Amino acid sequence: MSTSVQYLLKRLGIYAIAGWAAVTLNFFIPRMMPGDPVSVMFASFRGKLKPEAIEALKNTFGFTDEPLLNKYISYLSHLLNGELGISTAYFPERVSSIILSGLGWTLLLVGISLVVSFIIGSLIGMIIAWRRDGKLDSILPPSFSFISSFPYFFTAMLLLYFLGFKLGWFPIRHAYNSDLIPGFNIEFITSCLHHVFLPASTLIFMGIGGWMLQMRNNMIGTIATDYISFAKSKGLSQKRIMIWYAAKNAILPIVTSFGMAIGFILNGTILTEIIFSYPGQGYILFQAVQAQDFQLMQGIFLTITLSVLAANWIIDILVLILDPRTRK
Amino acid sequence: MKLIFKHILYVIIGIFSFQQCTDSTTKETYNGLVVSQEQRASWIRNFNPLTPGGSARWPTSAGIYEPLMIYNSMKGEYVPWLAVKHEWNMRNDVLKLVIRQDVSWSDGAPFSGKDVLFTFNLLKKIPAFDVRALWTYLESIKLLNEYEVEFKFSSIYVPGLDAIVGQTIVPEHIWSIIEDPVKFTNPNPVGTGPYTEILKFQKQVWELGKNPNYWQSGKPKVEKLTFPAFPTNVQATYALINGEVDWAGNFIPAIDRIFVDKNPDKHHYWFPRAGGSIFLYPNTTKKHFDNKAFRKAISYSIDRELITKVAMYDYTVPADITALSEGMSRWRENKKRKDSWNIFNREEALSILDSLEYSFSNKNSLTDKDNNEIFFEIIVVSGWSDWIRAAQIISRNLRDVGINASVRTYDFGAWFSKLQTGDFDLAIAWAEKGNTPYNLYRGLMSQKLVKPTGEISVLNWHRYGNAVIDDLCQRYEKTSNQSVIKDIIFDMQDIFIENLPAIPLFAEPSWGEYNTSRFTNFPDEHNPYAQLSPNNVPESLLILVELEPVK
Amino acid sequence: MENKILEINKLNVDFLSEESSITAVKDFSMHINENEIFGLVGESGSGKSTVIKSILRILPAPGVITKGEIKFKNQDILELGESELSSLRWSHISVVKQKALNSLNPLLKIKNQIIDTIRAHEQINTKDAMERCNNLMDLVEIDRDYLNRYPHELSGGMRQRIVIAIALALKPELIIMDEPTTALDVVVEKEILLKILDLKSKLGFSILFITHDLNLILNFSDRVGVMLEGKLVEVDSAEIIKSGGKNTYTKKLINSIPDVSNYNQVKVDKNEPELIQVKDLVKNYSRHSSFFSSDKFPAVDGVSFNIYQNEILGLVGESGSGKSTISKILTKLIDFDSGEILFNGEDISCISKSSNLLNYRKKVQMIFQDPFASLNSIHTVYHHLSRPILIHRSYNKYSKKERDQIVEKEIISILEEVDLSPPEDFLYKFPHEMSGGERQRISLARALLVQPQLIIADEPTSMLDMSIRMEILDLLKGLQDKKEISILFITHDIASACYMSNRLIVLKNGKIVDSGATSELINSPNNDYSKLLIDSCESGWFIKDKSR
Amino acid sequence: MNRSWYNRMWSNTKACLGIIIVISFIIIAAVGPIFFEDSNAYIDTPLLEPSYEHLFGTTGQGQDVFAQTIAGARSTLFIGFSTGFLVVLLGLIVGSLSGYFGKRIDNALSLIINIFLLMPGLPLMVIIAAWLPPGPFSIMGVLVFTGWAWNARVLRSQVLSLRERDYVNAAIITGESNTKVIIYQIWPQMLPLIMASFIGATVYAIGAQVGLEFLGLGDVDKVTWGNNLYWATNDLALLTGSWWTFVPTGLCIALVSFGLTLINYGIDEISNPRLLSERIVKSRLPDLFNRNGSTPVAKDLFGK
Repeated sequence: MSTSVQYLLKRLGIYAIAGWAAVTLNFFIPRMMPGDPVSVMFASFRGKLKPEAIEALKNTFGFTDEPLLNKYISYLSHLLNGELGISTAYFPERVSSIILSGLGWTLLLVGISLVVSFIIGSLIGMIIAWRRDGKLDSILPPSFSFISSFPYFFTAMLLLYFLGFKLGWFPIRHAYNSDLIPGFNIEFITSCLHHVFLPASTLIFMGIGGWMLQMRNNMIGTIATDYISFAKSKGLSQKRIMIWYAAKNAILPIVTSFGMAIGFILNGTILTEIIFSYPGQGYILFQAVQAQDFQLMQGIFLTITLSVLAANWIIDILVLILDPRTRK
Repeated sequence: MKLIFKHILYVIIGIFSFQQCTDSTTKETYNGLVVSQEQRASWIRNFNPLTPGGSARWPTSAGIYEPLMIYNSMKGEYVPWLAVKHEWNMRNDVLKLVIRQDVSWSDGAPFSGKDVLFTFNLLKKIPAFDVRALWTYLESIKLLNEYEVEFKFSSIYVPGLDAIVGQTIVPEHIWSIIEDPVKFTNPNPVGTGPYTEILKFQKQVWELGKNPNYWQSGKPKVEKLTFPAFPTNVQATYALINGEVDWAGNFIPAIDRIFVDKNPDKHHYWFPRAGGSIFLYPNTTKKHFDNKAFRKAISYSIDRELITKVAMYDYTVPADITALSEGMSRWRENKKRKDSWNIFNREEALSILDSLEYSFSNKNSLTDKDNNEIFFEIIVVSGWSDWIRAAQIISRNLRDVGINASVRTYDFGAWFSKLQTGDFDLAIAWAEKGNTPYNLYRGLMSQKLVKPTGEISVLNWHRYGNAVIDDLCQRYEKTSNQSVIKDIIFDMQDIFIENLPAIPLFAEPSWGEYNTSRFTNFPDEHNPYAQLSPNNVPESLLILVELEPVK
Repeated sequence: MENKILEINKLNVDFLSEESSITAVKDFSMHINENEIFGLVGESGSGKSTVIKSILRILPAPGVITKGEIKFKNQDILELGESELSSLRWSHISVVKQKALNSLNPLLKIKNQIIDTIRAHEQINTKDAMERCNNLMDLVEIDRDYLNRYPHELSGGMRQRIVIAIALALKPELIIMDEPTTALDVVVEKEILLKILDLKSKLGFSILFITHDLNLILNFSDRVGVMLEGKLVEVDSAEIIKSGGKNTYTKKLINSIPDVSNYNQVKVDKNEPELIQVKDLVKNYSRHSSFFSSDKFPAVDGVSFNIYQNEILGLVGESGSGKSTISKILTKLIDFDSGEILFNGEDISCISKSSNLLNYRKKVQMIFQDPFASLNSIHTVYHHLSRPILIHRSYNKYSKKERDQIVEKEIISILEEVDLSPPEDFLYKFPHEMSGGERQRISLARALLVQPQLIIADEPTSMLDMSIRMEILDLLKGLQDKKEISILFITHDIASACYMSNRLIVLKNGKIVDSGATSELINSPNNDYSKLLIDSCESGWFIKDKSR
Repeated sequence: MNRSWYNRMWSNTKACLGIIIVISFIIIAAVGPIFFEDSNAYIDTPLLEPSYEHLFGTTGQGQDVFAQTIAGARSTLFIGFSTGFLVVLLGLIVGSLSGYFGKRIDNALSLIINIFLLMPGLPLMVIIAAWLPPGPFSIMGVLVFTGWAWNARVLRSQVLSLRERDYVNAAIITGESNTKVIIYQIWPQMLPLIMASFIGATVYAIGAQVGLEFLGLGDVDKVTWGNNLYWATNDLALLTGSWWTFVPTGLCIALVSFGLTLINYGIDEISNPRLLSERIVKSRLPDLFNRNGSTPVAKDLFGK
């Protein structure tokens, strides 16, 4: 396994550099924004906060005007020992605790929607590829792509409107019933699933089309290969050829692109959390940007990037397991 | 204490419910009076009333803790609270406060002047807490006896009274042993206010129970307050419409159609105009705007009726010529004036422009003496859609008089820094608030506050300075005699109307909605004992103690 | 009369297009007897593989069988339904394909792929199935633990044996072999063929054998059929066909087999000035047997040789011997790890700056193996041939119109030199409108236009049909004499190498095993590998006892 | 060769439908705004039902929704197509360089591509959009900055495979300069893929741009589809039951993206040989055709 470990380390190297690039970009961009959190805060007091108090506020939040570079270095050193600083919007709350409150829910939402849309999408893709050019193949791909061409928040709002309000089948806010105490009991879990259903289904709606298409095209490509015609000439049953020979090979490249898909799903998640007021990272990030709360913004951006990188690394391992050709 | 940032959160996402709002099963049933004031994705446990940045939960500074006195903007007078009476000495440089007796902290400990002394000295020790910058004009504070406190001023500054009596008092026996009060989140608060007991605190909802040892016997009548987390203005609006919220301070467009019609006899709102006005600031350092006649021409050409109807959903009225709203009408000197630039009069605007030798080019756009066209940019905060619409109407009005004005929106940080550094032509923004117009007029015209363009100036962004105003301010700060104060204000008012340093557009309303199906005795236009909006801290404390459950 | 296993009469197969259709196989009739090897030979595109695929009806769209019948043990396959057809497949007729790696599912272990095949036709529990697998592995002499390995972990020869084992799994009466050994080098090829004969004698199945290697088929099969444009022109015993058969096309086909005897006698005297001196050249490749494991292996391992002016040097070697790597190094497409190459005495490794690289390009040109890939399908002949002129010669003193005329005149003269007449209507043709031979002439013209001193010909004729192969070789030889260029002729077919080159070098696994003037090397090869190479294109090299 | 490609494109129902939809929107965007001189004008009472006079009714502020949708089309499509073009151009250049030159350049460039691919798009967009002055060009800049990597990856793999072809090596040996080889030899062979990437990038650009403007990060003063939705939601459109203020705009966005995706389907079906041949057999022999079964036998096909 040594060479595959070598490969994983190499991939880890790439992710480390990508992580560093994201952190640096995310440190400098907000700093270049005109204005600063204290003036934002001052504006919100409208006269109750005397100008003279601004200086005092500035150094409580650590906005000394030392040069940007050593602020960057001190930021990196804090980062390395897991110190994400204190948020200004939620002063004096530590950024890490705010993030932890939201991270769980975002990962839940992303996880469910990614896995479910992947499974359903691949299954449908396999079937319509096997019966390519049939009825299914002319109906499903266009209809799914029509659904996913709606602007993202549009479908979310319509779902919320019809299923949430009009029919009242699903709750339209929060992650669980507010008079429940979070804990690993059946009641809490069902309430969570009940709450996550609408946001997750919007993400799934948007995602299925993509997976289905990818699987369909891969399958059509695989069906034209030699080992499929060889399998056919061996007299194997259609089902066996479809699943064990064609689908198994077609699914492989999709798993490798699974990592990329996480990036796209995250875009959707942020919008979903805003619309459904789901207490994930998305909405907190948006508030942080509006309040120019640098520490919180950087913290959230970092956790999102790190979780994407970690997911990609896990998928690299998954690929190693699935594809014997990559193993020594 | 923290006025919610209505405009920013209001921008997020519209939510919807159908006309006849079915009693959907998703209605959360909360017990206790549900208040929607803060808009956060999830609650953070912080009850430190002195936190700089005001990120403590509402109603910490006027509900769990209490100030010395509360200024009632409706009645225009101080309501004695923890302090019963205040007296100035002859030279107005020493202030004596008599502290209320038989008041105790929620843990039973007695409340006395010692706590007041401790709180003000804490402000002196930690400048970050002194948000009203008292210690710039205070010299010292001492106890005459257990229930009398004396403040010695380093310079005579009568307006300092607002800041002093508005200070929230914290318990000495608890706070003296906290080594870093700035970062102290005060999870289990001990206060003198009507509600001090934290019954339940989760990410999505928290509850605040009655103070067992509250000094006003028989009050408050409501058992407990409940705060579900509404991250977006939209979610809060929906809950309000769905009858899940009893008292809120949200901005809701077309409120009659969305909110009131749902349940006319229970859903009410009241948007009193007690504050100042929203202004169109011309940068007086720039060509054309340095001439007050030109400023008046611009003011004449603005259709304030259309702005209030379209941009502000008829929630407010065009600004008065004194820029004071009805809540401050007692400071308006109503006398015959030759200026009437707050009335929409395009002909008058055009005649003024003619008299200033502006002429019209072929494309009927205005050209100045050396006939190059006039281009202005109106900057406004992106996301604050009511102000953006106002700016769009103004730009259309200016185009009708030949001035080419385009609307540019900027993110709040960028907008505010352009405003403070004077890097703008026209800008829509608020004005300095205060119990008397002194703050408003000083902020608009004080010569001392004028800073060169490029340098951050916290007030007087339009850089208009008038020396007369400064000596008026000097005299105002020295006197506590009400009639003298009134004359000074009227003089300032005349200078403002004559010079029009900034163009008032419409009065700024305060948003307040309530639902009387479970609780009653909210203030409204027939019983205006205080401003309804929970956002108006500390005045909201007056309401907290008056509310009662429906029998 | 031996009884017939398979009888095809009047088989017609068409390929449909939107409106019309092209007949690929016309009235094809033949039969295969029990325990007989029937060879089918014909040029590419003559319909051989279409017939094969039609037998098992695995011909992909748009192929349609329009007429005739295929009787297998008096059961007409064309009438069978899907289920009967799939039960017939493999239990009675199985197939062995050329590129064995692609026939195996890369993600399934060898063991599962065999059990799959058995389970498709018989109910069998895993223990017996494993038993059957082990027997099959012993049959084709492969170590049993390869059963748990994946296809990519096996060598070419091993994979071919596995495919044969799978073909034998259900003891079919007929095995169809479509170019089974073309991709293998001659040594392994011989072992596989002997193994097939041995299995045939043991299990008594008959074989339908296809290959474009005439020599091999004439020796291996009992009866041979010759196909031309979808029609079976002649069927007879191997000996009759070998002697030229009755049909004129068969005669033309037979004597187009180059044999080693008429080799190029012209010797080259050593004192001609060397054009290129190569001193112990080394080039390592990192073989990616699996996704990322990079174990280095030498493609070219210490090769030294010289090329003299006005000489044809033959470089002979099997696929994977490093001959095309050498061609890529000489044309500076890739750089080499160590060693030294001098061109007219000047070291080429320091030529990198664009100016003197262009000069070097002027002197060394190359023609490629696959005529279809060497010309870009988007551009016309005019574009392909005008580029070398415009790059290497400056016409700035002429106006644009004059320049075009000169270029056109130049192109027409070169087209005549490569016998493409009338040259005018070739000017604006697209590559897909020309045959393989014509395309190879165009790329030769492209090389000549630069007036190089050395042309590297990398397998110029191996993809061409037998009949036009000789024409191209003669054209190349003629031009070499006329223009006094030296040619490095790279090929795996020793016969054409002997025919062309004055001197020969034999390459095996990156090392030179033998070299010398063609005449000396043919008569007395001093290395048994080169001896085997020479024998392999002799007519009788494949001694087999047909009677067994 | 490409003439047949063209009429095959038309014969393919999906592609043809897609082209019609996209072309009609482009015409509307180009010609439409001429009829409505100022779509921002306040012409009627707010929140009017769709009527003959106002096809799509009026917005919360009394502006004509139909005029705004038409005017919005022009800027949204302009930004969408130009961003799509820039994204593919940048992707093509980086992809070609790293695919063609290989070794060190390839490693460096693909590392950069990987970094951009791994970075989550929207958070970065939100931060950058808040930093740049609002306006169409900053949105374009943001979308190009965060969107080019995906195409670069796809195009790089295609260039890598074409790089090995003989005619590319032949061109190099005849002395062609690298840039000429890339432009004359490699890019013409990649036209269908470049076309498909351009369409995919445009769909991405339209979707992302509308998303950003919807969050209020665009220039709210300009009339674009994203801003129309932003204003509609600000007036709590559905809360007031006025669906017409945002359903038509949403539908337009969906139709344009759907049209573009259909064209991509068309390209795919035309350039995939296997599908073509199967379709021929299916059309000629509908009852005998068995997609995954054995070769059809049609004895009396031509009455031979």
